Amino acid sequence: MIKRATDEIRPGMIVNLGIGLPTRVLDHLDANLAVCLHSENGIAGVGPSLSNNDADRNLIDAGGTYVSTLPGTSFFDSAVSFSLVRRGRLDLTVLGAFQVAANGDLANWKIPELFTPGPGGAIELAQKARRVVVLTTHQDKRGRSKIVKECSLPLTAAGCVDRIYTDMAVLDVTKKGIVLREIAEGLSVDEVVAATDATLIVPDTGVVTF
Amino acid sequence: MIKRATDEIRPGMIVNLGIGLPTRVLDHLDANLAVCLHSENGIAGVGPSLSNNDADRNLIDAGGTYVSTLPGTSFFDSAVSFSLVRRGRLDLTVLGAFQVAANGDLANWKIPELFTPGPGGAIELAQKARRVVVLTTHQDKRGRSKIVKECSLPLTAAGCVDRIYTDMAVLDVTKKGIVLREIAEGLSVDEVVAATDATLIVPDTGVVTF
Amino acid sequence: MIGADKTTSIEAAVSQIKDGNTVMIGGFGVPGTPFTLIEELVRQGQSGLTVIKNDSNMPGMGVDRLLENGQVAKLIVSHIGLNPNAVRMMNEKVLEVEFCAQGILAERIRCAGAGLHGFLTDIGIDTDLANDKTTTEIDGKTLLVEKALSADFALIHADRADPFGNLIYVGTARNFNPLMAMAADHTLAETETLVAVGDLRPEETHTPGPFVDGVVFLPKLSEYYGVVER
Amino acid sequence: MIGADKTTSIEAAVSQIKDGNTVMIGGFGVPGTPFTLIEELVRQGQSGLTVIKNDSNMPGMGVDRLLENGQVAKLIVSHIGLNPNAVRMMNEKVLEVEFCAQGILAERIRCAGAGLHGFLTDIGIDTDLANDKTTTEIDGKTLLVEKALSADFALIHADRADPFGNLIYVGTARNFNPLMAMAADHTLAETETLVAVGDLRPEETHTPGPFVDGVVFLPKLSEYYGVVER
Repeated sequence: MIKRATDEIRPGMIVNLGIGLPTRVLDHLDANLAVCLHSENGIAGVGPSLSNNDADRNLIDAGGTYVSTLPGTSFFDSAVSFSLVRRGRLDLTVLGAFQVAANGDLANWKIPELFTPGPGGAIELAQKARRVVVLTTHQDKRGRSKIVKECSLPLTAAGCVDRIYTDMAVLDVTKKGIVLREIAEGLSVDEVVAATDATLIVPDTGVVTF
Repeated sequence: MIKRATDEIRPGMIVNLGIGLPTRVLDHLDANLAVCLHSENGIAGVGPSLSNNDADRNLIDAGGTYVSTLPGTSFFDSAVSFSLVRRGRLDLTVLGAFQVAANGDLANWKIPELFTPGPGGAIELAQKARRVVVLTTHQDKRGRSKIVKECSLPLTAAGCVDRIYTDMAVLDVTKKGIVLREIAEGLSVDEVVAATDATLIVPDTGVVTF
Repeated sequence: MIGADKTTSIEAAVSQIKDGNTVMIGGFGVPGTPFTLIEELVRQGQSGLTVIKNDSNMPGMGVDRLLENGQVAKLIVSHIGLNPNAVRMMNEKVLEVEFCAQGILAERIRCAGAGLHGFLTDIGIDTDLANDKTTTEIDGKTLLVEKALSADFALIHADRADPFGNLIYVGTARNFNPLMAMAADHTLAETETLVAVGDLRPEETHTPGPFVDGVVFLPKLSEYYGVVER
Repeated sequence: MIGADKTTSIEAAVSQIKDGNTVMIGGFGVPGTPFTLIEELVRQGQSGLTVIKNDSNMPGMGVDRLLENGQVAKLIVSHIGLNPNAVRMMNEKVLEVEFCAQGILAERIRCAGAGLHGFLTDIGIDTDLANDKTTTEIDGKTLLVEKALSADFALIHADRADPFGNLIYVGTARNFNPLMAMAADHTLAETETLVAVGDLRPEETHTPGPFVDGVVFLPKLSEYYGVVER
């Protein structure tokens, strides 16, 4: 599914990859693709990640990975970094999720009483990137669907998600609801529908396998 | 009076000198005094002014004079420049005036229907510098007192002025009104009082000559 | 690779500006004013513009060229005292002028660049400039609501740039340029020197490339950029 | 000459902080975190502090050292996910935690540094973070009022500094440091390198000297500053 999500990233884009799974999209990206990766701790032009041996102690991405620069990289403070996000200069963000709802609501910062890491940069990324894509396992560790009718967890942002990539499917959030676009090899449409809390729209034109 | 005003400037201060007469305070300042001159177009540490022959075309103060740098000078954008002013990092500003009122009101940006240069940085300097000193001729070109009971011109800032230096006198703005501190050599107290629209408080301790 | 090559001809860059657009123009006096972009705008003649700039330059140069060519409907500015033409046009009511305190003008532009909608301040609260503004309270203190000031285009002057749009300013030519570069829908920068991508250190860049849409190299500087004799 | 020599001993600098003070601390993860100033604050033991920082570092370092030493009453922060101690203390209600969206935290700090009182934004409007906030309208759009966030002290980590307090940051160690350096009543900066006044170019300075009150030279960096093994 990570490889599948690389299609989102096109030449000339400014892109922010969230902490965790989304960052791993990098590993599958063509190194010659003319794309500018933004990290909210103050870089435009994040270069390949480095091992601890090669690391610069002052150069990490927002997830704490040691990274490098590229020709054209710039550093800036946290206010400029989020100015870039809120002013609409970010073409795409790929985020993780606790839950995504049928209307595009995203929850990924707070599980009350259990685990509240805090919002970090996710609220602004989700609200202001021109395109918001979620990359997540289809179900949580206890087998519950993360694609839900309505979010039970506190929201990160309302109606923000455009597309979801999971290990089971590729889904588009539309005004009519969530449309099943693709399913993983070896799965049937019925299996994906059964594994999903939200009602899925299966187009008459059929569903591709990835 | 310009020379007299140099006493305001003490070691360690951050100081902004307004366009016109106030800038000329520089000419009378000890070059070894440890003072940091701020100019609102984006410099802390304005160095001596330069002739056109020696000028750097990209280095002016807010009045358009070609200036130089000093060891320790920094350049910044206009937002940072006024952050410094509004955050209270400016110890002193010396400003020009159309009118100063008995309560410390200052008018120096607009003469309706006649001449409206605009406020420039004066509103923020007047409102936020820790000490606001006015350096001005005592009367305008038509012989009218600039030290008035109440400003008839639109205000730059209310109750902001601490002290006034003119060609006739040094005056402190206090809660009780304007106190005459010093008079220029060759003038009598009565002459200064007569040349002033605002009521002056003449202290029992007497008035010094400068 | 980091991204697109944004270098463009000055004709193509400026031709994106349409009649009635709002245009922010960097500079404080001569330093940082994009005279060449302005001259191209004079040549192309777009009209009914709202211009946002710190000052109106001096007669015969910069913004004054747009004023005398009748292209400006409204000027949002902090100071016009060095341009008698602007003062006269305002007094004759052929030019609408909106004055802002200089730092508030800078903040309104920055506010738009930061993707925020407005800010709250006590600056100007006892002046005429407060007359038509909404007020609100924080902790019992009355404050003016200042609105973010965006634009269709920003015209920027840089000392150095790379094709990705990373910009560096020198001396007091920085002023409003980095603020405006972030605030407009489309940011066009002219540059005295064009270097290869990778030739600017990541720490020294003042305006990051993602904010910039077009980079115009100036092979030659006109006399406008020189030391002003007065 | 430009001004005062602000170099000071770390003991004298940190001893100005009093019980109950609000302290902003630069850094995003390890880069830019002033570990040495924090350790001195641990050693001196001021208590009841409100700490403003992007994150709570990882266990055993930085802000966590203040937490485990019981010196922090309240934490204003955007993310604590990498510090289970902070999460536990919050859940056990021995630590009050106020979460801000990261860019809003940055802007609230910057807003104080800019001498403004607050700003208006739609960020977080559909979330729990909007619950206790005032709203207002601009042009019919409902916006949250975010208040400026100042502090008694800011603790800053610089790569290079001169005695006047001009500061330069490297890499991603910049983050919140230049914002906090402007926002507090008293700004204390530790620096890896101390150069003579005049050795920093005016264009490359990130934080101008007038914002800084004390400069502490670090003759040696502790292991906290190194590459994190995980």
